[in-house]
Amino acid sequence: MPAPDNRAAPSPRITLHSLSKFFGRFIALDRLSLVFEPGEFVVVLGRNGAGKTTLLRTLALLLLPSEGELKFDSHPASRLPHSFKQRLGFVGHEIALYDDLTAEENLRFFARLYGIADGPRRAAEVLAEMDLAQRAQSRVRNLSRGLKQRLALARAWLHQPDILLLDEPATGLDAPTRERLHEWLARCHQSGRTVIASSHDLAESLRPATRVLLLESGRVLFDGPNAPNLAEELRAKLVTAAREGAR
Amino acid sequence: MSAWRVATALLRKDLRAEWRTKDVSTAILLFGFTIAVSFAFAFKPTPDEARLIAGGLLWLGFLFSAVLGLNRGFARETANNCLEALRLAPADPGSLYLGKLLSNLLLLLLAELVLLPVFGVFFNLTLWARPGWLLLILLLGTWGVAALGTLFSAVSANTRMQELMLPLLLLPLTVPVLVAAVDLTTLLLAGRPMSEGGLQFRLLAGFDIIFTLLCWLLFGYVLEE
Amino acid sequence: MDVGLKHLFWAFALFWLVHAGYLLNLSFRQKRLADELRALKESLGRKGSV
Amino acid sequence: MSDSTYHRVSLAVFAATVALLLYAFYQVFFIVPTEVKMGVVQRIFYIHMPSAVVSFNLFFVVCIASIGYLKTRRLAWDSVAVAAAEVGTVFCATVLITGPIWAKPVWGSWWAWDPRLTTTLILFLIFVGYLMLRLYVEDRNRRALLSAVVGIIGFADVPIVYMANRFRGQHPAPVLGGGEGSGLAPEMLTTLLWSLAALHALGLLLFLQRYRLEQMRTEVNELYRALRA
Repeated sequence: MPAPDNRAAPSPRITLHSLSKFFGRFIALDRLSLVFEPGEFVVVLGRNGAGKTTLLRTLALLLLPSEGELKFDSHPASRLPHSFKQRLGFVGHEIALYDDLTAEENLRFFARLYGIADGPRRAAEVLAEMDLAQRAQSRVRNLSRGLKQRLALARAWLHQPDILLLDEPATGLDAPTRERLHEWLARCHQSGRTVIASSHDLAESLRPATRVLLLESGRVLFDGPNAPNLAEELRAKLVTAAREGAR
Repeated sequence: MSAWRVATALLRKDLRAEWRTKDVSTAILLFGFTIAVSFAFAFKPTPDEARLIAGGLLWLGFLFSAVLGLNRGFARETANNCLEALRLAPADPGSLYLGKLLSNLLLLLLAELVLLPVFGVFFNLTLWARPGWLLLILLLGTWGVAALGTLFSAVSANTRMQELMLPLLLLPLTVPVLVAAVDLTTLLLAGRPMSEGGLQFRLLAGFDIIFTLLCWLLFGYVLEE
Repeated sequence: MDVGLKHLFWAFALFWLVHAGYLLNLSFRQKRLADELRALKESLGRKGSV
Repeated sequence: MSDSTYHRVSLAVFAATVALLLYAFYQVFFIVPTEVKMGVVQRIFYIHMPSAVVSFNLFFVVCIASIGYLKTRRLAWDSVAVAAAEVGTVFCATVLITGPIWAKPVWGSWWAWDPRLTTTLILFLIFVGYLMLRLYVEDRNRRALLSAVVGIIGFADVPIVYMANRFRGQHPAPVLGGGEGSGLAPEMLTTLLWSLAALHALGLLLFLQRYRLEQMRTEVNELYRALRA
C-alpha cells in the first residue's frame, strides 16, 4: 500500500472527561478520563468485553456516552455539526459495505455521501492504494474476508479523515497484508493524523504504535508510551487483574 | 443541495441493488399475488359486489405486501451493519430518510402497477377507465404508507421482533390512508364523479405532508444509539 | 329497563375489574422490585464493609 | 422525589381519589335524573366519556414527555412517557369495554362505528404497539429514543384518524357526546364534572404508581452497576 498523501492534518485533540457508557446493567466504560493529542498513534488493548469497541464507537460519534463528556478540541461532541464527521474515519467489526454492489460502486456511493468532488477518480485511487484495483468490479458478496476488510479500510480512508478509528483492523488479514497494514498506518501517523486502533493480540499489534492503552472492565489498566518488551508486562497485569476479579 | 445529493445517492444505490437481487420486488409481488388469489377464493363476488368490495381488498393487499417489502428494504441496510456507515457519513439524517422514502415509494408503486391487473382479472374490474385518477389515488395512498413505513422499518429493525413490529406499529397508524384510499378507489370503480371524494383527497394529501415532515424530522433519532 | 340495568351493572363491574386488576398488577410489580432493591442494598452494604 | 415526600403525596392522591370517586358515584346513582330517551343505561356515560378524556390527556402527556426526552435526553422524561402510555392504555381499554355495552341496548348493535369510539380503538392499538415496542428493545437509551418517536407520531395521528372516521358516515349521530348542543340537563353536567374530576384523580394515582415503578427499576439498574464497580 503506497503512502497516504502528506497533508499535515490539524487533527483535533480528543478529551474524555469521566466518560461512562452503560448498557442496562452492564458497564462498558467506567469513568474514563483520557486525552488523545493530535498525531498520536494509540493502540487500545484488552480482552473481549474490556470496552475497546465501545470506546472506539463512542469516539466515532456512533454511541452517546451515558455520563461524562467527550470533546474534540473545545467542542462538546453532542454539539458538533454533521459536517464534523468528515474528519473521522471508522472501521468496525462489521464491514458496513453493500453485498450486492461491486467494490467500486460501494466506494462511489460513499464518496457521494461524503460530498467528495471527483468521486469516481478518488474511488479508483483508494482501490489502488489498498491493492484492490483488480477486484474493483467484484461484488462484495464474492470477496474473501481479507479483501472485504481491506475494502472497509478503503471506505474509511476515502475522505482522508484526520482521525482514524479502527476496531481490530487486522481481523481476517493474512500475515503479509497485516504487515502492510502496519506500514500504512505508520505512514498515516507520519502525515500528522491521529490513529487509534484496537487489538486483542498483545504482541502482534504493538510495533507501530507510540502509545499503548490497556483496558479491563471499562477501566484503564495501563496507559503509557510504547516500549520493547511491553507485551510481557501487560500480560502480567492482565493476569493479576483477572485474579483480583475472580476474588 | 447536499441533501438532494445524499438522497439521490441512496436512491440510486437502492435501485441498483434491487435490480440485481430483486429482493423487495419479489417479496411484494409474490405476496401480493397470493393475497389476490386468496381473496378471490374467499369472496367469489358477483360483479356488483366486486365493485363494492374490490377497493378494500386491493388496498389491504397493497398494505400487507408493502409491510413485507419495507421490511426487506431495510434489511439491506442492516446486513453487514451498513447502517453504521450511513451514520458515520457527514449527511443529515433527514436526507437519508428522503432517499430511503423515494426508493421505497418507487418500488411500491411499480409493484402495485403490476398487481393491479391481477386484481382486475380476479374481480373482473375495469380499472383503467380513468387512469389519471387511478394513478393519483395510488400515488397519494402509497406515499402515506411509505412515509410512515420508511421510518418504522428503521424502528422495527432495532427490535428483537423485527418482522412483527412493523405491521403492529404501521397498520393502526395508516388507518386514515386505508379509509380514504379505499373510499376513493370505490368511487372510481363505481364510476361515480371523483368530485365526491374531495374530503378524502384532502385527507390523504394532508396525511402525506404531515407525516413526511414529521418522519423527516424524527429519522435522526431512530438512527442514534 | 331490565336490559338497561343489566348493561349498566356490567359496564361498571368491568370498569372496576380492569382498574382494580391494573392496580393489583402495579403493586405486584412494585413489590418484586422492592424486594430486589432490598437484596441489592444488603449485598452492597456487605461489599462496602469488606 | 425523596421516599417520604413520595409516600405523603401518593397517600394524599389516594385519599382524594377515593373521596372523589365515592362522591361522583353517589351522584351518578342517586342524584342525576335518568335520561329520557335511553333510560338507565345512559348512566354508563359518566364513566365512559371521562375515561376517554383521561386516556386522551395521558396520551397527550406521552407526546409532551417524548418531545422532552428527545430535547433533554433525561431518562426521567421517558419514565413519564411510559407511565402515561400504560395508564392511558388501561383507560382506553375501559372506554372500549363500556362503549359497546352502552351501544347495544341503545342502538341495537355492539359496535356502531361511532367515530369517537373507532378513533379510541385505533388509539388503543397504536399505544399497545408502543408498549410492545418497549418490550422488545433491550438498551434503555435506545428504547427511550425509539418509543419517543413512536409516541409523537402516534399522538399526531389521532386527529387524522378521527377525521377519516367521521366522513365514513354510516354511524348513528352521537346522541350524547358532551357538547355539540346535545343539551345536558344542569344536574347531568354537574355529575359529569364530578366524574371527570374523580377519574382524573384515579388516572393521576395510577400514573404516579407506574412512574414510581419505573424509578425503582432505574434504581435497581444503578445498584447492579454499583455492585459491579
